[in-house]
Amino acid sequence: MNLAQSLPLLVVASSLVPGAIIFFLDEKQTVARIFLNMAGALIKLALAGVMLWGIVHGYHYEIRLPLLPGIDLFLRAGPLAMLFVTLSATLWLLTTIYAIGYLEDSPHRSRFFGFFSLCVTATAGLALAGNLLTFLLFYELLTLATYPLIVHRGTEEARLAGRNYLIYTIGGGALLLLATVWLYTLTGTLEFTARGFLSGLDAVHHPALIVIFVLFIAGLGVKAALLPFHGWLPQAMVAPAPVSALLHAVAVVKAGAFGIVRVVYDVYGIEFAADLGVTLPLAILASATIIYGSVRALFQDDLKRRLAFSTVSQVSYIALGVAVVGPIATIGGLVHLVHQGIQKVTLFFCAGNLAETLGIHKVSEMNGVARRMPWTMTAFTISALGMIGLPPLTGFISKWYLGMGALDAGQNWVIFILAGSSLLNAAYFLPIVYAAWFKPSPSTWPHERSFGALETAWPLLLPPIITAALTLGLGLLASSPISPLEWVRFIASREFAP
Amino acid sequence: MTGDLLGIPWAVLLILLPLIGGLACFLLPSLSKSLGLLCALAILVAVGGLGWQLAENGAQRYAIGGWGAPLGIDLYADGLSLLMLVMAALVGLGVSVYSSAYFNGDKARHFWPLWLFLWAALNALFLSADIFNLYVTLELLGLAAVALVALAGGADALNAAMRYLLVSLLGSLFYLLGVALIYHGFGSVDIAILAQRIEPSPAAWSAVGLMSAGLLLKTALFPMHFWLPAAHASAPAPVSALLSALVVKAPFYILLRLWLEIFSPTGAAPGQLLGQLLGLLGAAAVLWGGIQALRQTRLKLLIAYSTVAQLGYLFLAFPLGTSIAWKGVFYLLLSHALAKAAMFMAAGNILYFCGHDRITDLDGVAQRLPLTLAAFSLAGVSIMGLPPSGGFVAKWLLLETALRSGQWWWAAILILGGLLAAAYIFQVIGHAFTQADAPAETGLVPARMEWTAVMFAFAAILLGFFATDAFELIGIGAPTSGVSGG
Amino acid sequence: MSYIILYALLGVGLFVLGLYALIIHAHLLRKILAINVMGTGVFLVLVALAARHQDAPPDPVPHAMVITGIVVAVSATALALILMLKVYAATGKTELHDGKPD
Amino acid sequence: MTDNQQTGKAFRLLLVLLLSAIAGWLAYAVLALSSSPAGLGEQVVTHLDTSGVGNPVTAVLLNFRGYDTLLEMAVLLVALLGVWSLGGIADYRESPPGPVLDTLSRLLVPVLILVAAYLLWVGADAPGGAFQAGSVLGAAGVLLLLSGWRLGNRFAGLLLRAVLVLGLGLFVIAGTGLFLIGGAFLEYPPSLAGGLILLIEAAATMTIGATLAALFLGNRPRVEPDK
Repeated sequence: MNLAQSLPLLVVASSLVPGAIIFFLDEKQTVARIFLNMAGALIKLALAGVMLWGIVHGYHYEIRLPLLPGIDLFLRAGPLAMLFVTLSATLWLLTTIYAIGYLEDSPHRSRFFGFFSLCVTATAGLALAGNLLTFLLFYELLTLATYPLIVHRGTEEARLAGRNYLIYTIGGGALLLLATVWLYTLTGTLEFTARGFLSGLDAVHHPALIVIFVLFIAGLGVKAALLPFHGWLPQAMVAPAPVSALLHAVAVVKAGAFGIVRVVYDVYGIEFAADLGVTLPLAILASATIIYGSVRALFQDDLKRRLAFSTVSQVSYIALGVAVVGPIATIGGLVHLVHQGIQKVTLFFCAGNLAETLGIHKVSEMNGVARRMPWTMTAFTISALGMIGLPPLTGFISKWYLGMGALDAGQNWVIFILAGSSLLNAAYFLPIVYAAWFKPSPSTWPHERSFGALETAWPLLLPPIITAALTLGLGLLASSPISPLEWVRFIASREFAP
Repeated sequence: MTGDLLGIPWAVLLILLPLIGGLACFLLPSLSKSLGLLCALAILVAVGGLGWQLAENGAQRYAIGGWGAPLGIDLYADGLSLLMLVMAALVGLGVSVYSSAYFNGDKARHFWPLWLFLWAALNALFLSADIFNLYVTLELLGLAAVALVALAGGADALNAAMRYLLVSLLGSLFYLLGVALIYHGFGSVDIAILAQRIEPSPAAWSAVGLMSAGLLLKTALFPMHFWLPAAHASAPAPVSALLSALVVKAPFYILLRLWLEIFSPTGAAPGQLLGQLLGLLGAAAVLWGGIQALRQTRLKLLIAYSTVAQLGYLFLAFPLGTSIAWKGVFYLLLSHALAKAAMFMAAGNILYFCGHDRITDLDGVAQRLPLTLAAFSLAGVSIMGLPPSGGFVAKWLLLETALRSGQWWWAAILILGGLLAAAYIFQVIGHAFTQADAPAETGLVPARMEWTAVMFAFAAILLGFFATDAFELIGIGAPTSGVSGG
Repeated sequence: MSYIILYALLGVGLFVLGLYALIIHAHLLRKILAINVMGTGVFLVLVALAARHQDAPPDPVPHAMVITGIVVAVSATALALILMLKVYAATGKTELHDGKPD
Repeated sequence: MTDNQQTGKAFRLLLVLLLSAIAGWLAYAVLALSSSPAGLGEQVVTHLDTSGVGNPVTAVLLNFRGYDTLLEMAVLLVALLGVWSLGGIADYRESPPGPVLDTLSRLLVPVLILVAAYLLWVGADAPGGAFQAGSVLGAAGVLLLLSGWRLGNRFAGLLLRAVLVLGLGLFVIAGTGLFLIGGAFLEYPPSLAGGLILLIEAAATMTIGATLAALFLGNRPRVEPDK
């Protein structure tokens, strides 16, 4: 019983403790470091599995520690939390394998993996956060833990990118803090509640609530890379590839999007938010970001930058799904949290492989690369097609539900956004795919390394193949009872119960 | 047995232990390190004893010489004094451990007795219930602090020490003239008696003005902070830690006592006005200190300006005035003490290692002194007020009060101050993470010095988790009972 | 009201004069002297007011305070003078420079 | 300063105005005090016979508010520690005393010591006491130092330090002892009070005298590296 209650804490600790130990490991203790990393990742995944099982069977997992007078540090494993926890635990495991391969022989690995683990700790914490204060705590921890990863290379460029990242995220954190305290002075509680806890508030406070909502969206939008706050993301590409994967798919950007979901559903309540009239502006902002990101992606020659702008665009699908207001759109938005993560992590793995193996950093250098690295490019192609939304891949599922949801909610204009975005996605992904498979390859690659029989080192190859398989598999099996889609349906049914 | 231990006047021991320790260190310089460390441990035990006594029996009053106020001098310990004493004991122990590695030879011989006398002055000050006795403790504190600053040697340190001494004496004289007027007006120098007797009169108002001015000068509230950055930056690292963590807080503590117990009944209207004025100056300090810190090229000066800014926060509670806001300030006192001590120690380690503290040339510190950088960064988290640090708890409480009372401009100052803090702290961290071109190792930092800094930084972070218990202890004797609820 | 109050007023005058001198003069010795003049002013206020009731003997408590204050002032002055000489030896100046290192 | 004489003048004028206003206000406050009720004088007189001394000022200093005096001895010691930690002045010229100074100091020092002893003794019942005696003793020390006398090596180490801490040390020991035998800290039993106060005062006199002289010297007496 007691152990079961503390499961959420253990999920957080399963990366915190190994991370803390790793900081003190010597650079040369590679085996110990790998063991700690893998043990932490596997334990976290196992714990997440246990809790999933438990929740399905009606158990509740929550734990409180006193923090401020009247407000606890509160972790609770609800269905929405578990969606994010499971996603981040799975992707962390794969990213860790990838990072071990990627960073082989590079300096400061203990520091790197220490902060890497802290990042995932923060992600798990904010996923499980049961109130806004706890969310805020882990949100800030995430900011702090990612900073050393972004500046990891220690170049002047990295320092400036890190500085830019902080200007955005610390600013966002400050807005979030302000919004949280302000809300607390109005309500006296900060606990996430299905269908929100604000609708009972006196109408006098409604203008304040709108301002607070704007503060929340601005504070969270920074991490979610919503339109005016996205500037840090493409710059942060100076970080090593596993960090990019982490930022885009597992932790940072997702944390922002997840926060928006939390605020809209469990603080304001979707119906109350719609009554306040704040959802439509959010939908418009999200749509603008979707189109803007795609257009910018079109003109990037640097592969990672193109992927970064693609993230700006894709993550806003989540916010869009939330803001359209309706059970079906909600399903589309939430399931995209998972689908985008899997797809994008694959793309970054592949980009890292190209850079590590052949020294390819630019789209224009990718002609015929599929013949040299068929596995990598197969994974890349599947994910890219998923991003475009080709059935039966995962991206199609997301877009289908988003579109249906928009029609259902009577917001037909969203269809045009989706269609336009898909066209743009195709426009910036298909040329890459085409060039990689069908254009003749150059005689030499920019900077080739040999890995024997395999096209690249196996820890670099395995993770993208698995995630690409997931992209295909979760799309095909979308209606099976263990798919993310089914889980999201379960969550949505809670939010929209009559 | 328990009763016997409870009966011990721990408060008196807290004053006597460092005094005796200081005397012993002066007499036997060769043993001063061990004596100093022993003394630091004993003081920690005594603070524990006093805390236990307070938790069991509530606030304590102790009549020295058995006379009792108003004829004699009383010691008074409540939750607020306990907070300050605990702060001094923790920082004092850490500084002692750090200094045992930092100072050697002739410097150590001078450092230990001065430091222990300074500690005695602090403890005596935090326990005194008598405004003239407070004057004596202030002078003892000031002279010891000046001597410790000058211990660094060199033109900058001597210059800073000289200015510090003049400012300190000036502040004390203002305070003393105020005491003179109060005594002749109301026939006592005991705070509790004065709290009952005082009433609005020209003498009372003059005294309020004089004493506040003197104490504000000593506690370096903007724009009277001009002396602080040089003094705190040019002192030896452990002394900088002491000054920023403890010494500037002492006059603030007196101000707080006077404000909460004597001055509040001297008439509501000027009190309100003065409160708003102090809040404004505090806000200016937060912004000015932050901007100046950002502009510094030397690490220790940056940290010193950060102290100017952080002291500004303390004054935001004056216009807010509720007991929640005061709690925030109390917590800020403690968390700032721990965090700032950690920062100055970290800076000391960097100075020790690199031989300079130019911020742009800190490249590679992350690799060579990872513990020190960790200490600096973690302490920075508390200074910025990010969760779950003690600084966060303080900031939260102040923000909450500001928003609740509709005085949103103080909330804006709190947020802006946090952003400025983040900016100057990450400026340092950013440079520390850059790769060094050529490794230029000069000296090895003793492990003790790195670990002490790390421990302090961790303590500042973990402080956030003890807020509820801490507020219970601070609430003993209701130090903010004179404050209106709204 | 008795003539004794004049001494107290004189004390106030000394205090303010000392303050003026402290602000105006840059030479450290003058500043130290100014502080001492201010201190004397405070002591005068303390002692003079102690005798303001002519029918009663003077109040001994302020006298004790003044003696304590004098010892403190002597100690501080001694430290200040040596510090001044050290500043002079290190910088060649009898004034404080404006605190900006380098 | 010369380039900005105009602003300098304006500043001075402003300062004078401000300070005059402060002076005026303070004078008003002091005048308003003239009719305020008396302080603690009566209470001191009431308790004088249990204080152990007849001089009310000494009673306040050494008994009622003895704790202040204890801390003040610490202030004196800290000032000396500070002076010593500064390491003295390198180019301090010691000129040989002229014949007048030499003779005068020989004549005066014994007298000063005698006066100090008298002041100490008489302080119990009449104006005088440890501080007055200590300063006279200090003056004797200054005179000796001026005429070229220096403390011998044998005394410049532990012995000197012992004299310098004697005042504070004895005060602390007495206070602690009293509280160990069951009273409050620094609570003198009326029967012992007179003797104890004289003892503490005697120690304080020596310490004050030695400290003042040492402060005047401005440097730690050098101990040859023989130990």
